Amino acid sequence: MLSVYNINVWYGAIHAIKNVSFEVNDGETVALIGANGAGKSTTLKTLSGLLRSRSGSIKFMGEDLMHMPAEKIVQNGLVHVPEGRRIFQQMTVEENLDMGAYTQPKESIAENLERVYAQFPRLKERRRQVAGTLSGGEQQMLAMGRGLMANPKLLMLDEPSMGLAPILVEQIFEIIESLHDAGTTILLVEQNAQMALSVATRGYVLETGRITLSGTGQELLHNDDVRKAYLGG
Amino acid sequence: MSKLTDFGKQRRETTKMVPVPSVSIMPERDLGSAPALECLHLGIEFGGLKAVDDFNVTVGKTEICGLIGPNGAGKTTVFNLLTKVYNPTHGTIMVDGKDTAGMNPAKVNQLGVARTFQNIRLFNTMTVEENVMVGLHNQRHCGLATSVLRLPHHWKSERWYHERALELLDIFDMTGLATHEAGSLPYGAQRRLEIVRALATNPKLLLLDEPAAGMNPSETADLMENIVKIRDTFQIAIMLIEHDMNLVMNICEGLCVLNFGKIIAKGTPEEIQQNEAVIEAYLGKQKGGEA
Amino acid sequence: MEVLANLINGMSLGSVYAIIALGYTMVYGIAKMLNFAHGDVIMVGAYICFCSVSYLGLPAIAGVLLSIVGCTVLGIVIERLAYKPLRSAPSLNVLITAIGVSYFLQNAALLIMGSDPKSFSSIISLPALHLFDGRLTISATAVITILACVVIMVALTMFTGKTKMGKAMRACSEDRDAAQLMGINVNSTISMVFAIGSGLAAIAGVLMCAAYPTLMPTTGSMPGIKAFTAAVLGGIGSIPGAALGGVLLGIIEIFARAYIGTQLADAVVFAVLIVMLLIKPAGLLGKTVSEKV
Amino acid sequence: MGFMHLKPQTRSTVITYAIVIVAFIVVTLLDGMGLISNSLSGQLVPICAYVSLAVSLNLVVGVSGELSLGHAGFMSVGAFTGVIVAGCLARMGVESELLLFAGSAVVGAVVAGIIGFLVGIPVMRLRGDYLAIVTLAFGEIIKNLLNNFYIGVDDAGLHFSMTDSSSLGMSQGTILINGPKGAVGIDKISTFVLGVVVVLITVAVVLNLMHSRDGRAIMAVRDNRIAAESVGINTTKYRLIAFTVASALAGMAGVLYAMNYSTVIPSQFDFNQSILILVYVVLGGMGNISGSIISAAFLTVLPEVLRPINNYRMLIYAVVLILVMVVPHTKVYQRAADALRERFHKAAPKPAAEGGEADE
Amino acid sequence: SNEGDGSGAGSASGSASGSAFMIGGIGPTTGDAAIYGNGVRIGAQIAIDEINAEGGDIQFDYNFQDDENDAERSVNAYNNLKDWGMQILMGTVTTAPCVAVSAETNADNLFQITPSGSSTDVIGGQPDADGNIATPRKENVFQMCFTDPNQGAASAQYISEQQLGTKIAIIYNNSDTYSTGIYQSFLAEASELGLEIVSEQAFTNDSATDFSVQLNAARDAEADLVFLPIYYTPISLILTQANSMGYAPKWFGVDGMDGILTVEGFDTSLAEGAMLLTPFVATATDEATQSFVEKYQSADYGDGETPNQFAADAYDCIYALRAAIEQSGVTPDMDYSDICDALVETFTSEDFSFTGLTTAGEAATWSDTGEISKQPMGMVIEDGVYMPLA
Ligand SMILES: Nc1ncnc2c1ncn2[C@@H]1O[C@H](COP(=O)(O)OP(=O)(O)OP(=O)(O)O)[C@@H](O)[C@H]1O
Ligand SMILES: Nc1ncnc2c1ncn2[C@@H]1O[C@H](COP(=O)(O)OP(=O)(O)OP(=O)(O)O)[C@@H](O)[C@H]1O
Ligand SMILES: [Mg+2]
Ligand SMILES: [Mg+2]
Repeated sequence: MLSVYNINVWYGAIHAIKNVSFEVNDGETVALIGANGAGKSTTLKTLSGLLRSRSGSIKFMGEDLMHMPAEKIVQNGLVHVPEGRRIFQQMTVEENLDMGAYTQPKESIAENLERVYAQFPRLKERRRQVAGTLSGGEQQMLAMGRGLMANPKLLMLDEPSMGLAPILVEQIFEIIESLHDAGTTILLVEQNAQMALSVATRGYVLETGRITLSGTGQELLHNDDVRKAYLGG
Repeated sequence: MSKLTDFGKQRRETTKMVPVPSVSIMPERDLGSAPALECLHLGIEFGGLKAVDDFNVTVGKTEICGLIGPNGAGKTTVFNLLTKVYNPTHGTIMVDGKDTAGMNPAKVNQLGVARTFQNIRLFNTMTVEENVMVGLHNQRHCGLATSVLRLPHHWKSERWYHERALELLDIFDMTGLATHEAGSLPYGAQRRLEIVRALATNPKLLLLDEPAAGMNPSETADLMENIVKIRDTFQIAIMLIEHDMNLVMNICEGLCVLNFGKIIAKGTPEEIQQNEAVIEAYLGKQKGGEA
Repeated sequence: MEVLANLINGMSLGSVYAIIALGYTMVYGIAKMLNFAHGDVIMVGAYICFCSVSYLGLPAIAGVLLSIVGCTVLGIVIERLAYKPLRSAPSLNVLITAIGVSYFLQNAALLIMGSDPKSFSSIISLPALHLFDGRLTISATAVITILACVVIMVALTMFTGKTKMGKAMRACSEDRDAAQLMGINVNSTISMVFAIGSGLAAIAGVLMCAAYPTLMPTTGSMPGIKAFTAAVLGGIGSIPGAALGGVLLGIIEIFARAYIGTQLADAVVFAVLIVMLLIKPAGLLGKTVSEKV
Repeated sequence: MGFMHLKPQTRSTVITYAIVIVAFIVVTLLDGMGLISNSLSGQLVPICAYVSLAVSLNLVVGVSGELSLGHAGFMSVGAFTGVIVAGCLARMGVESELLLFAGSAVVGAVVAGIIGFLVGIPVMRLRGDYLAIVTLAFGEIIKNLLNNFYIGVDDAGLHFSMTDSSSLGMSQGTILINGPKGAVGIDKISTFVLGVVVVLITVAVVLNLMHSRDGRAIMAVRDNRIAAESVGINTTKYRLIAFTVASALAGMAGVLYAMNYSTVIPSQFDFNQSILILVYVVLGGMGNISGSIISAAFLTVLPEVLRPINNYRMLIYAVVLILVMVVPHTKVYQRAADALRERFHKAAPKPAAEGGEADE
Repeated sequence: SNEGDGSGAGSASGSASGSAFMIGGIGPTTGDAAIYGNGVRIGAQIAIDEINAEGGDIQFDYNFQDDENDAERSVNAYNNLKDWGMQILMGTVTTAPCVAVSAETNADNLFQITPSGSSTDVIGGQPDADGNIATPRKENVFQMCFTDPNQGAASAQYISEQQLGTKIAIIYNNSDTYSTGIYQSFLAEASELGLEIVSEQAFTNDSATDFSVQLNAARDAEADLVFLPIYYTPISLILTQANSMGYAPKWFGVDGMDGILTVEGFDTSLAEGAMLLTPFVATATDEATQSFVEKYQSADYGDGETPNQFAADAYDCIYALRAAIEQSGVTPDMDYSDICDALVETFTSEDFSFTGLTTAGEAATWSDTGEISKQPMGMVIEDGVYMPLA
């Protein structure tokens, strides 16, 4: 479904992503784990067209994404829930969700909204509150809900469980699994490698811009280096 | 009405202080000395919504105490009240025995309350060292004229700031990053820098808002050691908000659980883990804290 | 009576400011840039209308339409050439570019149209209504300007508040990257904003010169600044605020002259402005968005 | 080599002073050899004035991060104060031009500083564009007031009126400030040397302030107000310091400027003048002092260089202005810049890049 | 557009240099005073081309520089012209820059004659009633236009002689040197003559759009004559607004009002009956004026625009210079300082007088204060043209 080949991304002089290649197959949940500053978010930003790779190729369902503008990429069903929420602070919760459905036909919006509210009842309570005043966790929920409003074919989640209460972390991963079961393909970036790998069909380990390890979720879970580095011994 | 928009303009209705039975779970060693923090009936409303309500807590002089609760429970708001980012609509805050009524954030900090932020707030365009130096601002004075005229005293204090800053950075062995721009640091480093900057203000009470957020287990482990180390070396009280149960259950001596702005439980980590209400509202049935 | 007369004069002056301010606030609130070239786009609009009426002999309405089209195009061109490359740059750089554009338009107009003022009578030829044996005069232009102002204000509020495009604009104004991730085409959206802003500028230009009929290459600059002031006074990005701010500014200006003296009028106007901002630090209708800490 | 090992801060400081001093020496030498045209030598003093104005405004806009649109107002306060002081001193029989200048410069700076402080108190309650608009307003107010000031001096002392010069009630006096006619008959005592001195003072004050305890506080407030408060910094105080110091320096520059022409009129110091200074700052780079110096000098000379194309001159000036802003953000340019930077950073790797590794 | 050839005027034009006098000109050809600068630039250009075409032994090189009506730029322009080799300065056009530049020429002892720099500060050394003085006399500077005080006084005298009005209102621009200058002297003279001033209203360049307040004030004071010591651009606005509020007093302007009839698209009927004192009107019937106007409107000069009195004053400046050069016998190879001394002597000598477009057909002379003494013409607008007042 998505295949990335030898991409290289620079921030001015910083070579953040070095010859990264990987693919995501239809219906998979792929986890991308790595330390802070490894380049996980950078990778996702490159896929969603916010950053550009200097080389290599990015193919999504046959389409070449290398030069496709970000908004087109979304229309193709590759949806990115960015790190640090990036919700529209001044807008109300509901307006934010509407924005998420920008590419969607009017009819389908209503039911999507209901689905999201069902998954995050907290958002329903706060539908009229200005998003900027939501708590950190509430904002994270909103960001995720907003992503779901776009009926993603492939959903890219950048640290969705960050700053969430344990009970919510569970919920989030339940949602991820349910999406997975519903056939949505998912590319998941997580600090919480434990959880991430346990829901992932496959995973990649990113270290300072390079992919150093890959395998099925279970393999990586039991790989000693991974345990040492990311699962706290 | 929020503290950010206009200075000290808003009036806070003072509720008369009812002495409450201090339900604190202070460690013995602190029982002798005055508590670092006492909150009485603390509360704030945001247009009807009681974000924090009747919040009573006492934190011992060298206690590490945790503030946990579901998202939106009001934890960060409590910090904002303690640091006067928001002005309480009810209640009293006593820092080291002194009432902080009518103070602004700067004053409160000079009184001894330092904090970090849930969404990092560094001085991004300044170097790591300068960030810490700003933290040291009130620790040593040097007049405007003195520094504009570059009098000897200026050079003396500059050297002092420099040395002091490096000492502090050394705690998180970040001396190597001293000359780097704070904004371009990786996430984890930025979180640590925020803690150092807060420490630089020489606080009696250190408030950490989700210090481990976005860190992986191994980084978190280091962080835990450092938090304890800070408490031991500086002999200060630390209050932290965290969703990482592993961290909370291991280093906190007392815990306080918020839900919908109200305290639903207080006690030692062990007690809290068994508390049905807490499991119900927050922990979930999962392997609580893998202590 | 006299007060009433001044009030009306104030409103007709104010409505001119208001109508400029509306275009200003559009660009200002959404593209988040101080478009100091706005006043000069107004000047261009007025010239287009003037030329098409007195040189091409077109009917007034045609002139107006022509200048709207012309300015809209001009706006888009300027945006593409001068502002688009600076999307990622700090807003002050864009401000300076806008100033460059302003100089450019003024001097281009000087070269093309010459330095001698044009008088601009022939646009609105309806009779003014005289009340109380001529002690009180309301010119047709004033009425039309005020009406236009209200209509535009309502239309813009609807547009940004309700329509999909409008919401998209607000999204872009807050966080362009996030907006892109929603599937919004940021570039075309912002071009759209400029198109609208410049179209409004054309209308403003025509109405301004109908009310105060002299036209020179520098005609736009002072009203531009006043309108900018009005927009801020009303609350940055707030569309009704811009209209309100404009009308208020006009009234204050006239009253200052009438009751405090014409020598110090300007000083008084700005003094009042300052006081107002000190009382309402986010403008009259601007909402103070408290930063979540 | 030693220079490269200096702290970047110190290095830029050294460079800044070097630019000024080298420029001074070169110009003086060339002038000595008579290689400087009237046109250029006539601009030396205004260049110095604009450089110090740009540097001082940079303290507000670049260092303290507040957009001020009224800098010319403080310039004019300094200018007219200076004229008055010089006039009085001359009456009191002070001959030495140096004394006359020093006297007016100091008083001009002080008065402008005081006005700046008074203006600053209310202004600092506002933020961002609201602050900008209020500074603009103050600039306009000062201009409008000066249009109505009539000040003269005779043996009886200073006379002030707001109606006209004849109602000053002086005899055998000199009219110093004559309403919209401004100040006339100023004796030209500004020289290039004095100009350079003013520039050096300005640069020294700004740089020393920037790289000091208070300077760090100012920048901290700029970078993140809430965080600054949380570490015990009185944000209003430090924004006010920056604003006041900048105003005072602008006043001094104003004196330098006024003393170079036999007349200055209030309407010279209008909004466009403020904008012009702002342009120097932005073009030179926020908080970049040497940048301000260079861009101010460059943009002051440019229109004169363009004289041969006469009526197209301001058009070209505008185009240049747009280009210098836009070009650095075009893809082509950035590619080139990256390529260059890479070559450099082979030697000294960029912080963030290292930061990545330092993390494990 | 007239700027098309303007670029040409930037560089030297005329006959081969060295054998010709290097005449510099300064004035605003950009910015909102461009109209006056361009008038002067073109007016002088016409005179110089005529003179050079005659091919007499006095030839001119001409170089006109823009100053955007700004003192600093004006001084820059002056220095630029010195680099070019200027020997005589014809300028500057607007007052404030002229004061700054005249200080420079005075220091350099370079002869300067300004067509329109009308403030007394330009020539300097005019102590007021109480002997107060703003600028010392600049011996090298002469004016072709009336000084502001003269205009103010003359207007007041004219109004009282002709008994044009009993209750007089004034609307002036108090951010403008020219306007305030005339206003103040008018006021002084009026009180001398016992004219009744019922309302004095000001405006500024920043607020020169809406005059309702000023006009209402005048009307409420029942003024039957409104004195407008301002340029014609605001006047056109004032007339329009007065008309729309149905207020029709007598209007009395000064030389700045000339040009009102030629504002494109302006309804001249509004100016019907307006009076002004001006040295020049484009519609005058004498053939000198006619041919000048014709030339000015031709494609190689003003290209359709009508000359205002600035253009005419400039035209006269050049011819006055030629007359003075002839009489003093200076030659182009002399250096500017010597030329200056000779010309100053000539201009101030009794036997030197000059008759031109702006001297109402009579010979004008210069006092050693640098002021010109010539007769203002009273004009009234009838059927859209100027008619001499009785
Ligand atoms: N805007 C930027 N400018 C310069 N360097 C950047 C920028 N953003 C990221 N970097 C650098 O690129 C590298 C990768 O950053 P990235 O955000 O992708 O890491 P990450 O794996 O997402 O880390 P985290 O877990 O903290 O999100 C880091 O070294 C970071 O310092
Ligand atoms: N300025 C404000 N205006 C209105 N409501 C606010 C404001 N600040 C906070 N709130 C509300 O108060 C509640 C508590 O917010 P707070 O940020 O304290 O939650 P929290 O406990 O920190 O949650 P998290 O763990 O997700 O950060 C939230 O429901 C939030 O929506
Ligand atoms: Mg990331
Ligand atoms: Mg929180």
